[in-house]
Amino acid sequence: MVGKLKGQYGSGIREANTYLGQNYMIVEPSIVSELLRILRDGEQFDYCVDITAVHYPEREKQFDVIWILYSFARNERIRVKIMIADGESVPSAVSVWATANWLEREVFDMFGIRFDGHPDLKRILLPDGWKGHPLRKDYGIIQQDQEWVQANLGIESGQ
Amino acid sequence: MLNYITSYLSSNTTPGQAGNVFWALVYIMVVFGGISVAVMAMNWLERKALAHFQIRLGPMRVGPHGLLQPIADAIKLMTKEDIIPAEADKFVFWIAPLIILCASFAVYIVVPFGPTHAITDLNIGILFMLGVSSLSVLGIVMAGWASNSHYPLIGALRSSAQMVSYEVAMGMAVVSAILMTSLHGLGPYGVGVGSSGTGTLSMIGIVQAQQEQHVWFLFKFFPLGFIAFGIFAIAMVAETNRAPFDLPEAESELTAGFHTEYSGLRWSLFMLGEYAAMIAVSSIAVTLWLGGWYRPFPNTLTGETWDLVFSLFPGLTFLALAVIAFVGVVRMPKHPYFRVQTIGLAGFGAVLGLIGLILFAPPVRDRIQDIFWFVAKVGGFMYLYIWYRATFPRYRFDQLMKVGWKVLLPIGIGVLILTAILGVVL
Amino acid sequence: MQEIVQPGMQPVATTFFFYFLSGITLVSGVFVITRKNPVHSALALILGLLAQAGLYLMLYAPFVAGVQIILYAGGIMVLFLFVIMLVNIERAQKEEQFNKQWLVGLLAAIALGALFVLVYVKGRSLFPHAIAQPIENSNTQQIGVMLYGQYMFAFEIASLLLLVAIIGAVVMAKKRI
Amino acid sequence: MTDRTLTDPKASDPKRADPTRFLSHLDLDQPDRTFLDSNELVINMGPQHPATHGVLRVILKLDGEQVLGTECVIGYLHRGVEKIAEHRTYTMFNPYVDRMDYVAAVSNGLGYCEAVEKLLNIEAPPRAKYIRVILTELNRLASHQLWLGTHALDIGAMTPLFYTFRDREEILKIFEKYCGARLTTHAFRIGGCQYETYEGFERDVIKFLDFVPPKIDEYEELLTTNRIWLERTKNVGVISKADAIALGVTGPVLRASGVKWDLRKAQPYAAYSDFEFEIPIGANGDTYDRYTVRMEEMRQSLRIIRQAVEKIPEGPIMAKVPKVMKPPVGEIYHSIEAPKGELGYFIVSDGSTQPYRVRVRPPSFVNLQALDIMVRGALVADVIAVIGTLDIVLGEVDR
Repeated sequence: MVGKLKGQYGSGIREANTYLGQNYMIVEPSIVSELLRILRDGEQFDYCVDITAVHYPEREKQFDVIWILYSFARNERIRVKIMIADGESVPSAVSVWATANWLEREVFDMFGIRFDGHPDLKRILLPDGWKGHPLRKDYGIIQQDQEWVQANLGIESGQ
Repeated sequence: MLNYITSYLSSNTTPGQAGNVFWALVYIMVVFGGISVAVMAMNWLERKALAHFQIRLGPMRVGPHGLLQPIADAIKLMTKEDIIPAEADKFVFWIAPLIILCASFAVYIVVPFGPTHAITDLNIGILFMLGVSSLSVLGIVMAGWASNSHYPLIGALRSSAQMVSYEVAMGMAVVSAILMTSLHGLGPYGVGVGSSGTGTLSMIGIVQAQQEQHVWFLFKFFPLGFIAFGIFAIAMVAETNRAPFDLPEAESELTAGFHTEYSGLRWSLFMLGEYAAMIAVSSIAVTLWLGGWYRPFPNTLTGETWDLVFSLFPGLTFLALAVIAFVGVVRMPKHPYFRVQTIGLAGFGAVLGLIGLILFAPPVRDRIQDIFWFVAKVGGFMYLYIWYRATFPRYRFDQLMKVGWKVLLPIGIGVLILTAILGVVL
Repeated sequence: MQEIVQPGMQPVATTFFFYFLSGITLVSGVFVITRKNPVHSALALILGLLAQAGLYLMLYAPFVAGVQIILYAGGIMVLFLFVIMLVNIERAQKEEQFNKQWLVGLLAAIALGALFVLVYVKGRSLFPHAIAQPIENSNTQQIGVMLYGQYMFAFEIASLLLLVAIIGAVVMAKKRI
Repeated sequence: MTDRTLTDPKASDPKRADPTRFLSHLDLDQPDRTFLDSNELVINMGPQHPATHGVLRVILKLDGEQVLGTECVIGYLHRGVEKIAEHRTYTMFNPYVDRMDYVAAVSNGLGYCEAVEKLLNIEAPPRAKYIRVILTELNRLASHQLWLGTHALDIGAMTPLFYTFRDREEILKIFEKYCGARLTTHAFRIGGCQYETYEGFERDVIKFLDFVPPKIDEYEELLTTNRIWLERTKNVGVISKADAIALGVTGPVLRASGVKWDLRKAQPYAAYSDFEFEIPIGANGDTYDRYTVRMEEMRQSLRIIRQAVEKIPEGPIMAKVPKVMKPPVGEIYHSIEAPKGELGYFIVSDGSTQPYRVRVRPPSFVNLQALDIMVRGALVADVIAVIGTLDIVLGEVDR
């Protein structure tokens, strides 16, 4: 399956192998939305398990955005990964899988990665006025958005 | 003055008919006092029975087995602060519970506890009862409106819509029962003797018609009486906003329906009204279908011996209650904390036993029998209410209306027509 | 009237009750007009109707009294209250009471008053001499017989009229269901 | 109960977020269809609401009684579990996992421990695997019982709640005897189980296995043929097979829509391959099917536990695990079948003692997304029934 895709995209797919029995692909951000559509239609990966991101501050392409897909027919799971710099936006997968709506909103909420084409991109877990994206490495664990806490809760933030 | 009082004792009509104001007042006091006590007992019974349905104990702390719980509740409600919402309409807010209470208690004027044991025997008994019970809809609508907040109003409108639509179904069932009073068709026993052929609306007349026709209307023209009774039983539950139809109160976003803003004594008036309405409506059912105050099988098991046996029942029930209380006393844990409760329970049991013995005395036995059988049958209905509440989930509002209009009403009309045809043909 | 009373139903202090009930009807009638809040006037109207039912009872017409309670107080007035409550009343209350035409009102009142006086003075001759039917227990029956006997035709038309009204209501609300 | 500021303009102050702003994707200014049509009403099933299982706020756009659209506002219970994970060692993070889906804490622990074991390339000994299966299935039963009790209560039937909680008590007693805690049990460790089973363990479980089946029949007696229960659940909150897959819904909700997929069978983990059991599926994905699927799952769990207790092997309960765990650099995704659906852990390790990134894929969070489709066009009373049937736990939704 990977061979066929490589034939189609050649340089687009940087690396595809397995680690501890789980195969994953690192892909160019430019072709990712097409690839996801092909994976869903062609390769029957009809269930998007999860969309998440990991923050590597020291790398120049700071963020890894990861799609975990699963195919009922083939009982197989695959991870598609792309690397993007801070501030870059990622094409949204809501048109491919409806479940991406909230998952992408959470990634935006926690990491600040924008998904263009998303119907309603705004914070899902944190209050709206919140500044900062907690899951970034530079966001200290005890750091609070002082301004929001004072404005809405009217107390000095405990930390 | 004295003969004015004694003169009534000889005549065998209800005090209302005999125009004897004094005895009418006495009867009113007795009936309303009895109903209030029954409501208290019902409150206790409901909480205990519901608890035992759900494998828990129910109120145990106040008095032996929670017997004093209703009194404790009453005191709590009286002492609770009585809040009137801000811009509520004072007058309407104040009068709404009164209307509901009057409507529910007015029904008892015509309830026949015995051939002479009714406050009066209105010529239009049933019509009066249905009319007055429809008045309580007014009280609910006013309560909802007076609380001046968005959701009690919706709750009130919903519950009144429900009551109005189920009143229609109830009316149909009642009409088919009244039809049976005049049509003396061959009962299942083939006994063709019928009354003078003219039906009556008066409650006592209906019960006597059942007696003359030797059949309870429940079993007359076999399936029809039963279906009519079924419709009435369902409409009855919906009329009092209980069990599967208690939607306005329990809807999750309407919180407590029309009596949300009421508190303290005013709220307890609503509860009193609701329970009184429940007892009233089930007494209509008993009068119409289950042969009012007559003992079961009045005609098949006739004869002196059976009369004697059945007349012992009141005494037996009270003695049984005494025995249960005594068993409770024995099983009460020996801890000093429980000593007061054991004494209380023992006293209660002794009183019950005493009543049981008195009821065995022959003069008392004959007089009390009618009332006992009537109350026993109504008690059966009360148990049904609690049973419904424990088992059935709640209807959604549109399903509730669908059942009311699309199921009960057509069947009601059908039963009505069939009863008429059968009555004429047979 | 006293002697032909049927034994079953002794009159109970009728004169007092008569004045009491008609008093209530009059007072509640006045209340209906004067109250600013529509719900209060609706309640006053209900009280008036119930008092009327009491009057019917005194005229040994229990069936009519029962029907009065069920139909008027129980049915129609509930609809009145429904309508009043669904239309929000704050707006209605703010509009100032337009009783500019008190002159026309006065004239109408005088005319009506004159008519009453005329009837009262003329006395019996205006009405047929039917003596009130006192037999109390057959009252319902009598109405039944008359309803289905002589006035069968009128009864059918009335029921047809009601049917049309119901269908009209259903059609109007059909869009919503 | 409801948020008065919404319906009562006087009391709303600018500081509070304007709730209708949430509804940007619901086109509020619909053309007003007919004169009779009552205007759209936006009500707020507030965070503190009897029927939302925890702090969930649903904004409902109503046309009279019918629901036009919903918007779920969540995050009230967000404790930042994933951020904490980056500052804890692997073993220290274990108890946090129980606090997410506090109703099915044991299966959370199982998922996490197995994920880390995979990372460390360690295999738990067979006896530990069997103990894990027994406890997880008991926990699934307890979670389903809690679901049934609260779900029936929302729809109005009071009695099942007491029956289910009485039986659930038995399970919690076994947990307490085994690992000291009833709800957030922290029963497993990375590499196996912490405690050997107490000496009466098998006896208790077998006694429980004989005690429960008639009780489940009792629940069924109360509800399955109850006319009003059928009326309230038949084709309410219907979700088709295609929608379910597109929305990533998993667990009983997916199986009720007809997809025969259960991770315990598809990708067996922790000794599930040794037992046979069926996967119940429903036909048309409505609330009633989800009810029957979960009831059948309870019975299947009992079957698994019975087989596990009979075939439990002897032997060590803890694999050889280094004192200080330093998993090799790399990332893995491991998921198990939690009572609510597929619970997945995506762990990235950078070779240090603390995980670089832990991503938890919560089934309730994804299932809750399906609420909008299920409830559109239904009545307000159905919203409560549907929230109940989705069996969401807010601790897991908000993490």
